[in-house]
Amino acid sequence: MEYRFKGHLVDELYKDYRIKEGMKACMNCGVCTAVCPAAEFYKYNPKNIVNIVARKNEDDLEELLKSDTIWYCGECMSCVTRCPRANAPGLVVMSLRKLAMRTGLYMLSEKGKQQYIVVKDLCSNILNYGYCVYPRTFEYETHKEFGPVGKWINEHLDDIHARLGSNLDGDGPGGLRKIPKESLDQLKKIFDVTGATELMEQVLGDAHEEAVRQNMTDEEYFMSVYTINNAEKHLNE
Amino acid sequence: MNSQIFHPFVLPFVLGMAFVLTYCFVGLIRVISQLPKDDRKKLGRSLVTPKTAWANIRDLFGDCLFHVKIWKRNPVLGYMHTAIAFGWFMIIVIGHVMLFTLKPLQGVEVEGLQGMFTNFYYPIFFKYFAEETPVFAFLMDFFLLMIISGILIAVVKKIHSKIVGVKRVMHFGFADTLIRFALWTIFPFRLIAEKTNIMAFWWLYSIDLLIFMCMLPFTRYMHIPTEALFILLRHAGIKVTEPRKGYALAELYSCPSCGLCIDACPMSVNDKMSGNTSAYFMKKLRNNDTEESQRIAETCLMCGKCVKICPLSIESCDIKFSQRAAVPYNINSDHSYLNVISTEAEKSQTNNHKPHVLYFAGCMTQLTPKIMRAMKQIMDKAGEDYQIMDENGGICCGRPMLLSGKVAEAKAMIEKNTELIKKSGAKRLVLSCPICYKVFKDEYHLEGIEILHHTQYIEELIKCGKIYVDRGDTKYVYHDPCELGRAFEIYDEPRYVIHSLGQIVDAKSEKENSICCGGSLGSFNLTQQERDAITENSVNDLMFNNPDEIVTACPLCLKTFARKSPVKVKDIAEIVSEKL
Amino acid sequence: MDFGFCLSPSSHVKMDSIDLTTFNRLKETNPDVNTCIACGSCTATCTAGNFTEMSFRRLLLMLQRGKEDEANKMIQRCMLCGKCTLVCPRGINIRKILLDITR
Amino acid sequence: MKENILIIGGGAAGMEAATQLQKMGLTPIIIEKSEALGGHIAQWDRLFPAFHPAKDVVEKMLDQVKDVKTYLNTEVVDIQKDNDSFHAVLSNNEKIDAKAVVLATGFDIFKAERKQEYGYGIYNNVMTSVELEKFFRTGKDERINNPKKIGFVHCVGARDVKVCNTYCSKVCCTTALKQACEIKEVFPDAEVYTFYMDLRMFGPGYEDLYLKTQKDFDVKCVRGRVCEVSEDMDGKLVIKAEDTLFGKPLKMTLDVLVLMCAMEKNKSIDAIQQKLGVANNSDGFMQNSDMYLGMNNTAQDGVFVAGACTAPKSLPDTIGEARSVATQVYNYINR
Amino acid sequence: MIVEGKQKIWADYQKDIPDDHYFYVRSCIRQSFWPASEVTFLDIVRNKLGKDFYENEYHTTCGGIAYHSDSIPQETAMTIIARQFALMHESGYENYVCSCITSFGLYTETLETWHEFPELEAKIRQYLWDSCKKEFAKPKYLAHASDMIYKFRFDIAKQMKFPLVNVKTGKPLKVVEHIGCHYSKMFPSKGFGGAEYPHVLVGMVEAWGGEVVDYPERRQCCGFGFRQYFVQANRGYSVSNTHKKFESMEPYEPDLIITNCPGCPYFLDRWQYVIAEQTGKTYGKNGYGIPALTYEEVAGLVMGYDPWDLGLQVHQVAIEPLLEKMGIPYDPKRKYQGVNGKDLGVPQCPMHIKSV
Repeated sequence: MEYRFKGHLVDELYKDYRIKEGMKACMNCGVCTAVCPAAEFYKYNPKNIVNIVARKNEDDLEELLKSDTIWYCGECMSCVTRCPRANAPGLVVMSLRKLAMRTGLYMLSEKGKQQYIVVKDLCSNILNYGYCVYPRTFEYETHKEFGPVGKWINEHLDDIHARLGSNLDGDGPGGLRKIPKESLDQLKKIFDVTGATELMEQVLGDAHEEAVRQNMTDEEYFMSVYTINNAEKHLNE
Repeated sequence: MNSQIFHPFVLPFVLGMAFVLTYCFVGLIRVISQLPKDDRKKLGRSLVTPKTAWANIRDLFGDCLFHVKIWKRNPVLGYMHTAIAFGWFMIIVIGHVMLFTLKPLQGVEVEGLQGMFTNFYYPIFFKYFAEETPVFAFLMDFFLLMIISGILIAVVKKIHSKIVGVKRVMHFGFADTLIRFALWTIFPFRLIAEKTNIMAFWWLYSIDLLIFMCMLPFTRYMHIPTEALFILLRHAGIKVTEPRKGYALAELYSCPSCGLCIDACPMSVNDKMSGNTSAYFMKKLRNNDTEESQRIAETCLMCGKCVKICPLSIESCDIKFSQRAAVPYNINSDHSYLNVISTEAEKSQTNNHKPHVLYFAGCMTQLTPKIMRAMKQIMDKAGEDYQIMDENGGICCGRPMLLSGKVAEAKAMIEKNTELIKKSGAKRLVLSCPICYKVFKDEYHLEGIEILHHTQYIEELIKCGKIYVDRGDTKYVYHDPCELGRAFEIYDEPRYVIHSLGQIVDAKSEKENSICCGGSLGSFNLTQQERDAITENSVNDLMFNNPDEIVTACPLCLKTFARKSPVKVKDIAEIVSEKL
Repeated sequence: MDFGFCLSPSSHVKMDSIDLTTFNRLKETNPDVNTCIACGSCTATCTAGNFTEMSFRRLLLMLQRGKEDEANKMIQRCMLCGKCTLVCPRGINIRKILLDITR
Repeated sequence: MKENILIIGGGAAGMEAATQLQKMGLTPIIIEKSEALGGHIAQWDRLFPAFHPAKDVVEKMLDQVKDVKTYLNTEVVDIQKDNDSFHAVLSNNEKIDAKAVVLATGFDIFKAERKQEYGYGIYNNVMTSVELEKFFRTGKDERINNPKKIGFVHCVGARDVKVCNTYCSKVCCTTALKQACEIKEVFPDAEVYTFYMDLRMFGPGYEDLYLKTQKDFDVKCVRGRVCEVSEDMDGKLVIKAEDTLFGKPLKMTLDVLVLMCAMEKNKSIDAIQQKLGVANNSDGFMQNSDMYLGMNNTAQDGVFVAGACTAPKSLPDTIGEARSVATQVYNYINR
Repeated sequence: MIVEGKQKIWADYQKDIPDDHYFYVRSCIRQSFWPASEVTFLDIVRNKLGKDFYENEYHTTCGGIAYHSDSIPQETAMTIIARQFALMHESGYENYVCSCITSFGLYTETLETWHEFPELEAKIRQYLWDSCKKEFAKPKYLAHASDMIYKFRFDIAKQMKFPLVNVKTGKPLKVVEHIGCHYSKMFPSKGFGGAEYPHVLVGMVEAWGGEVVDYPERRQCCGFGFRQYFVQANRGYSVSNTHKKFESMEPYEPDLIITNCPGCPYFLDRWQYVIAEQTGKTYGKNGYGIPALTYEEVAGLVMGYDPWDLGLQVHQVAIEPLLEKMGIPYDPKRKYQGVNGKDLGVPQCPMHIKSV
């Protein structure tokens, strides 16, 4: 299989500042796994990831990037507190994820494909509204756990925010104010300059290709990725 | 001389005799009925086939009465056993001869049942009731003294076994001790009774007989009647199927607990382990002590030395196997993965290359890669067209599975290996491991493919001039691996090979007497320390003539000896490759 | 209500509540089971391990962590060849233990 | 030849060096800051690997130095080198001149509360190895109340960037196993666990101790560093670690947790050390001039080091170094 | 538990931050889910305490949530942050306070990374200029908004109307404090009390009369996990982590959970609802849950703000039992009303957990 950076995965990975910061040497003590919330509920062991990265083996790294494994971390960074060698497995995972996306290898795993969801949702929130999370795009239908109260909030969004003192979509400062256009333009520029736009377009493009391959519209594909969960494959018991 | 034909003192004997005869008859029926149907037919046929019939007669005399095998091994013990067995047999025969030739009962009013009754005890107490002629008197006294001389040796053996060349003897319980004293005293009492005619001794003589016969079924002396049956069954070609049934039962009761196997057993390096020897196994199994007999069955190294040395050639290893299988381990083996294995042999199939020789190193050789390396060198040098079947890992030959009584699982492995071998198209299969060799020989059906151990193969290569070796002046000693030597009597081939490389010196125990290295996987239970003790003993035996190097032909022996040997231990292939 | 997800099982080895019956029984007949130093020699040499996940070191650990089912599944792969016993640096009679596990 | 040799520290290294120097005809003077000679070892109950009473060794050593001039409850407050002799001022204002100085200042125990996640000083039933040893000696510790489950955590304050100690403290592994056996002796029904990363059984008989720990004492060795300790409703300790050999996180409740605290450099000597011009190495211990041939020498002529002041050391190591320092001093005096 | 041990650690982990003149930066999640909390915060610091907390309409998200969902590169997040700092600088401030914990963690990490890798800082400086034409600047002090409340906790206590005390029993309320993972786990010295025994919320609770519960899973993450929540298929991870925490705190019977991260109260609140729906189990008494509040809400409550002005009605877990315990008067009718008593209807009552 051909992909970007083939044969240079290790080099590319070690260019990431998060590797420089988070990858010293591991003595396999296991505190990261012991404290890791993901290790309890997924087939996941951050120590093993750190070991593979430390080994600098191209084939092993490729396998890792193709796997679901790197997508289990919740980035709570609890591992960072405890590591006696001052490694940061959480940061290592972040750099692996970035490489998996840039190489396209993330599309080979169920959990990797989900990057489409977060990239699409979060980037559009940022670029359109200037917020990562924005109440008008946070819908009860796709977030049932929002509960009856959430449903109520959804239905009376403007009234409730007005009641609680938000400046929803208003001018000037205040909660949930409308971010001025010049600020949004600057965010877009930042996206362009720092590579976020490129990454976003790649992910949306990959997803579109995949949707076409699966004979789906982008929306159908989105919902399938959003909900598909082969739990037995991921759970750790 | 007492002119009556009956005295109450005969009653104990009559009682005992009646009991023992009934018991034996019932036992006989039981054994025969437990035999599988085919075996029963075999037995019937063998009794009328002249060849086996003759063998039966020969062994009944040779083994039961004259103990030929014990004579060969230890003349003193041979005499002891012959004196007692043959002597006793003779005085019974002569007693009857006297009854029928001297006719002491003529003119006495005995008829019908009473006559039979009288005939029953008369020969046993002849001297009390009738007069012997001098010739008979001499013969009777001669055999009686012969028996007593045998008993004297037995007493000496009991007190100090080393005088008669025996290191370890069986330790017996109360019943066996009691019946032994009964046996020892029967004949002196008879002698005293005959010579003094004191009534008390006649009573003692008779009561002794009663004790002996009543206890006989429950002690090792049961071998006396059972042995005859066992000989018949053996010659009928019957094999052990279950540990306490049929043929095995006959074998169990035929074991005289003579204890010869105790000294022979490699485990007898210390007192604790000598309890694991076949004699004890047979005894425990006889007494239906399942737990202990199972333990011993699992501890045994399965070197086969006890079978070789047994005066009766009792197949105690077979009984141990069947005992292991009787309490099977519960592993639900799943070797389905074997089906997806792609081995070198399979690859060769696609290459359309059919080698002449297929070499199977086996699991143990994987642990001693130098053997495989040496074999490659030898075969390269000889210009053989060969292929290695398991260079990158192979399937077990199946013997360990058989050893643990798991026949079906072993069969699966055997089938897979058979398939791979047949696919290769080779004409000859060379093995480095005697363990594999045994199972390939016994259990595999590889029609048209010659199975060779590498000792045989190398000998042939040298003999037909395919390889040339330099002869040096190294002093070698050769250790006969159990499953190559005792199992297949491959003694000369390795010695020929070694002889062409250098000087060969004898070990203290050689060929069929060779002592197991202690590493045998036949044993499940032995601890490392126990194995080490066995190994040390075996090494000492090999070092008897101060060799420079120990040579063996089994990867497991090689690995085991290497732990404890003061000199280098090498495989036969290795020393050949060194001198190519 | 169907939320589209549910609680996941915890993978924690819960040392307070594991069932060690088999291991303790094994320990009685084979005190050696305690002495494994997890060097991995047995796994490295394993004939079945060439083709499968079979690893005695792990199997022993499974029993110590109450994963009896997993252990019983793994043990099925064993060919009983006994090489593990030969290479164990602590002299543990591995094959015997393997056989005893299922007794 | 009656030159004074100033020995700072009256522990095993100081006492043994004094003994040897006295036999060589020199005049050792021991300065000990505490009220008695013996150092850490005098606080110990039994020694690994063979459970030998520490008292026996200490008493023999004390007997050997009974004629050595010793200052107790005394510290060196100032020291100066003048040509080839040292002028020391003691805390009792006495002045001592000496031809050579032996630093035998030993070690401190890592302050377990610095490893916050283990909750020493916060959760009642977390204790240190030193406190456990005291329990063995005195039979008293309110935390030890017929415990059913006891855990030992290795490498507390060692091999840990987060507390700035990257070195291995050498003796804690063996000590942990020794103490695990001992606690089993006291509470045979208790389950004892050790949480280790490597078991460094570096000396004669140590590996045998390991085997014995497993086989005879049924101590369960779990490979994995404890990541955190917390307390439950009943005051029991809940610990988490990864069982790294099994590859899964592990959680369990313990009655008592013993922290195997590392050795750290004894910092009370820092000021004097600086005056003598002896630097520290990267582990924070005193820097000797060469790891192999100059283990007792420092960058300063006439200033020698022995024992755990240069690195964590076992008692035999320390005694060996004390004997070798005596030879070095003797040769220096007779140069 | 030996309190002195903790006190020693708390004394060791005190950071130096000024008590006035801050550039205030909002949190996406707090604005969206707990809008009244930020309103309350600004009201307390500005009007009740008289401090200068300046807010600028041009600031945006820091991008932290997208960054931790691996949706934007590190450089992008850093440049957005640099832009925020530049806005602060332009406004004449040098103390920066943010409302979000993810932001706080990311700001801290960014500043540390710039410090360690000056070449990266130079690169970001360039990016900032290229995209926004703004001058690069760094704050002198960085604080999280909870740090401010912590710092003023005794001032707040002075104005306290309803301490964290059960008015019926007179006993302190049992409070679980939950710290956002990114507050101090990455850089323990940046948080009050460090990473293991953070004092930031404990200090508030104790100053306001409550009793803190230290339970075994205290330090564990709420389970947000960024992508583990944003994708429905992954939410099992998130709810399982919260479940673990509640199982662990349950025996202590806490009255209230206080948090300093905007996301945690959402998850600790809503996952209680999901757990109740899926398993029928509730962790409070009589079919109620345990209220999980933001520190602003708790501060507002003790200072006597109206519960519905504090936005406590947007929690799924009913707040009323807590109000009763604290003796805070409330008008049940006003709970779900809009501005000027506008009728907005009433949310449906769930099956297994009481919402009123």
